[in-house]
Amino acid sequence: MKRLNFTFLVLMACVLGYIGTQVTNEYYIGVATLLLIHAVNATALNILLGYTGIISIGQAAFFGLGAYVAAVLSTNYGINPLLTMPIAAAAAFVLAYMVGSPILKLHGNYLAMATLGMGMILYIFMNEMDFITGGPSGFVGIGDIIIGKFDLADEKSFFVFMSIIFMVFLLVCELFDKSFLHNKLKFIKNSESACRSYGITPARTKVMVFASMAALTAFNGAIFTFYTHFISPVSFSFKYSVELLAMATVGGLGYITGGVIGAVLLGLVPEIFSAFEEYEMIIYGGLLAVVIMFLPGGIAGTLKRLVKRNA
Amino acid sequence: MLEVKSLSVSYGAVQALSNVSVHVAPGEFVSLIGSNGAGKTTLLNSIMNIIGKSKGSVTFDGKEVTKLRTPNIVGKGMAIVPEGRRIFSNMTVRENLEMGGFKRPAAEVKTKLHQMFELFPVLEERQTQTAGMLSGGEQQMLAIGRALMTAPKLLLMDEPSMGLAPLVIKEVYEKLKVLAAGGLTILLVEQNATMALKYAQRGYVLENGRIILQGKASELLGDNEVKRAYLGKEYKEKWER
Amino acid sequence: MQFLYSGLTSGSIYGLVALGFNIIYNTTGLINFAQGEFVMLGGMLIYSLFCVFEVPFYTALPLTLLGCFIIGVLYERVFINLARYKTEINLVTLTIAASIIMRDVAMHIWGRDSLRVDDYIPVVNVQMPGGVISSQSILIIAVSMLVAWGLNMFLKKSKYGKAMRACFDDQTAAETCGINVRSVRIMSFAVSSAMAGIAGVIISPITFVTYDDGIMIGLKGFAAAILGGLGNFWAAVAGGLLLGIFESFSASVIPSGYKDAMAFFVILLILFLKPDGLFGRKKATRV
Amino acid sequence: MLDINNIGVSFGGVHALSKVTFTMPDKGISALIGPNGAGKTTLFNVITGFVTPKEGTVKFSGEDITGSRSEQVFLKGISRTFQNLNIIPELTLRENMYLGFIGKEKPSALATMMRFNRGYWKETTKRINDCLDFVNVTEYADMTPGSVPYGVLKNFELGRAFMSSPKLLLLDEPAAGLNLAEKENLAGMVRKIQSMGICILMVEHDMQFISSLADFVVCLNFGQVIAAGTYAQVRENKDVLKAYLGDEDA
Repeated sequence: MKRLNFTFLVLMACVLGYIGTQVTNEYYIGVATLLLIHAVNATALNILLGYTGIISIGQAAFFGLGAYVAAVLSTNYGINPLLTMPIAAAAAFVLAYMVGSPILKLHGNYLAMATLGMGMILYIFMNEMDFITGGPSGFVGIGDIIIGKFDLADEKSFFVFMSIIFMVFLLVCELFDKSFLHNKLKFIKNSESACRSYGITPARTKVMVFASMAALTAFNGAIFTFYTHFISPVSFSFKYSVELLAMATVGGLGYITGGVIGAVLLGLVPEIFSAFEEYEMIIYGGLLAVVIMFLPGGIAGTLKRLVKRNA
Repeated sequence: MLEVKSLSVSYGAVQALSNVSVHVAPGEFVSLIGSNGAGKTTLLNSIMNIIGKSKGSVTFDGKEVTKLRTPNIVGKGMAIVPEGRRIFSNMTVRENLEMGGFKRPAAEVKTKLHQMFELFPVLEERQTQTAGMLSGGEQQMLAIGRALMTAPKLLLMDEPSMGLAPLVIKEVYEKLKVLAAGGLTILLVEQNATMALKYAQRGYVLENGRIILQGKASELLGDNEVKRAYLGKEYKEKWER
Repeated sequence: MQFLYSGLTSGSIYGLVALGFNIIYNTTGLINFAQGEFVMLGGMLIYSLFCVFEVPFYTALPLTLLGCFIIGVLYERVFINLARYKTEINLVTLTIAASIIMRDVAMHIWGRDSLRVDDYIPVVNVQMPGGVISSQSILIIAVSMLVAWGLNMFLKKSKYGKAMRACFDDQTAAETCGINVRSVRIMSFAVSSAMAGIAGVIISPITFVTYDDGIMIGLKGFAAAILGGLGNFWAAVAGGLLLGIFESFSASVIPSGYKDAMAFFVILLILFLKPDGLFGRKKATRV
Repeated sequence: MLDINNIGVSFGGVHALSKVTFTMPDKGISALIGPNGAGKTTLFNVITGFVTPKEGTVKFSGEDITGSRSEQVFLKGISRTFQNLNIIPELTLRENMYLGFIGKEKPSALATMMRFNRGYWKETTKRINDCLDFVNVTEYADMTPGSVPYGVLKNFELGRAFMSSPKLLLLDEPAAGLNLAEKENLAGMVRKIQSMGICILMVEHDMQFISSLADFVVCLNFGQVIAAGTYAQVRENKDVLKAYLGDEDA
């Protein structure tokens, strides 16, 4: 078992603490909250793609599923928002488990197609089932998370809430990354036949990972719902799935830090280049292309190599 | 005609070839023998630049071809019959041959096709069949035919006997003999040492990526070292007995 | 019957796009996610040339295809050839990045509105057994079939077509025949782009063109290619037609909004039951 | 130990194996020889459940394992190595070694992640170190495979297959690509493993290697058994000489 990467954890905690205490501009805090949400999604995809080799171009659908389950349950049925989060996660887990068993037998391009198809179906349902979801015009009137006497209505308190969730998530990821469990996933990614001749059943493990990451993403979706108070299918389209793919790849596949770096970097593109708003997507695509073409292992991988070379 | 000077190839940490030098004079039939994994295929593929080299040089007909890309090397007059034959199995026999003549003018392809059909009558019978349906021996003939269509001065052969029945192997070698008699220079690598050395004039022995022996084929055939390397230690005793 | 006709129309387009996917897949083993963007590009170029600059249609058409062809070559040179690390996942993500860039560049040039390409053939409705079919639909079906047939002939008869097939079979062996595999790869990108361009030109008078059209049509084409089974040209066309017909029939029984969902649903079903596509051959896996 | 009975396999109409029948002795080292393409690796794949035979049965210690999935075959006590080493490039050899037992002992995922079972891992780490030591790769344990000589990787793979203490160890061309010193070293290790009571079946081309190790040899050609018996018996066999070793007037 390896030591945890405390530098990274402490650094993240410091950054979050700094933003939480020193930044007063509500807009910046809002951006930071969204970045954290993206980071969780990107890291989940990274565990799928970078560790296990499951290419999923339908992650946005699980995110949306979680968001809608939480929104509908809390608004229409009056269930406590905190309670809706695990329900959303469970729903996504069940769905992903059912869909995953046949899908994950596929490889490469076929797997990509299957996850993409699944994402498209869920997206279309979000749009068309307007009696539940409100259709393309969106779902309004979502309440706040209330913990005891804290109402997480303002940006700052929500940011604190999200930061805590994020740090717990990151800690769990680090524990996972340094615990040899991730080796098993990398074995599967590398050679399924070798795994099988060592008694590992790749299919079972892959379904579990796929369903767990779907659950995590849905949980995150539920949080997103209570942050924005308004959701519409646009946020969960194919485009968002691709953005997550880009975040994970640019950040660095197979590194826990990768998802976070990618999410922060690509999430900030629209903010930094807001003056060139029109060209946002070109910058986005260009950055993605350049990183893939010239930096294998993304930014995290490149940094690691640089550190190693100097050490 | 072909001059390979201190060629080295490595895959990652594995040194597949180290300092291999081989030369072939015009009109010669040279065999290079070695066991599985000795680096025979690596040597041919590296000469043809199908895989890269880490060190060394290759000259053909007095011109350096070390860094040329495979299609250009073919254009200079070197052809290879690759290991496992690698015919285009979804194309017809005729199309396979035509592909060999890809760089030659149409008229030449036509006459060459006739020559091939003369040399390998079985290919003419089967010219409209899908190449994947041919038997192993026929596929080997097709692979040789395809390589000859490039109008080579030097033919590299990789394990022509692989996976073939003894009788068919003999047939293949007889064809090579005819080609050699017609003035074609041949460099052949083979695991089946006896066969390869019997038909060749000169031979090399490759072991663990190094040339350990070279000389006249007839001498090598009688060499105890060769027997040791190919037939096992116990065989040495058997032959000496 | 009416559904059959409309299904055949959209199905031909899917088939055409699926063919494009197939060509590139066969030479590089890659799914080019920017395939749909080339369809959009075809529509946009014909719009600019024909409707804005008022170039006569028979000059505008070849210019458009030439444009797509050249952009296809550039695309391969810039994105695929320059990539230092050519793993499958890298290249696939790269094509996605390229599609984002192409889409946005198109948005800057042509704006966000749907553009209408004027009819370039007289629009008449032809009475057919069980329904009507417009002359435009006939054109689409005819052109698609013609292109599919032409591609087939090119691959079967011409020297370069045969060289492409040789590369599909075995790239290394093709190199030992003196075939330059790099040029074949460039060529396959160029040809598939031009084919997507044709698709763009023939559908634009019916569906209009918008900068983000490429996503959906690309996905459907990809779906058609998978449905038929990658690596088989006629299967791609058949997959496209089946997908189109199925879509249009399903629209008659369920609300039209779910039409796209049904299409993907069927594809998932087929992938579950027959993981190599309807007409695909099972590849032997080496342990 | 291993009963191969009338196994037939064909790929797309081509017979890769037909009527293959032999019984491997209960102990010692056995070898499978034959020219390229004779069906040796296919037979390995049949035994380990990667290929389902068209006909015939495979019995392991009297138990019918035909058509069992690879995972099950492993759990019954058959471990194998591969020609292409299947070592993960981005992980160190020590980390790669974990694959050897993770499938058999199935340490709880959650407990491992949360580090509740430190005792178990401490013990396991020790076992892994012992195993690394046994195959002489300790010195390279914390390097990634890219920077380690090929011979060491071969030893490593042997160690990993042996890590799960199988009853039968299948080795696919263990000596290929090794130099003489490495081969001798490997032969010593194989002997040592065998002396622990583990049965070994290997596919190998190096006759010298086989002659110094194998007690029982089976020769395949064109998917059929052409000879089986002790090394001396097979060596003298006419068909073997003709098909494989190269007869003087072949």
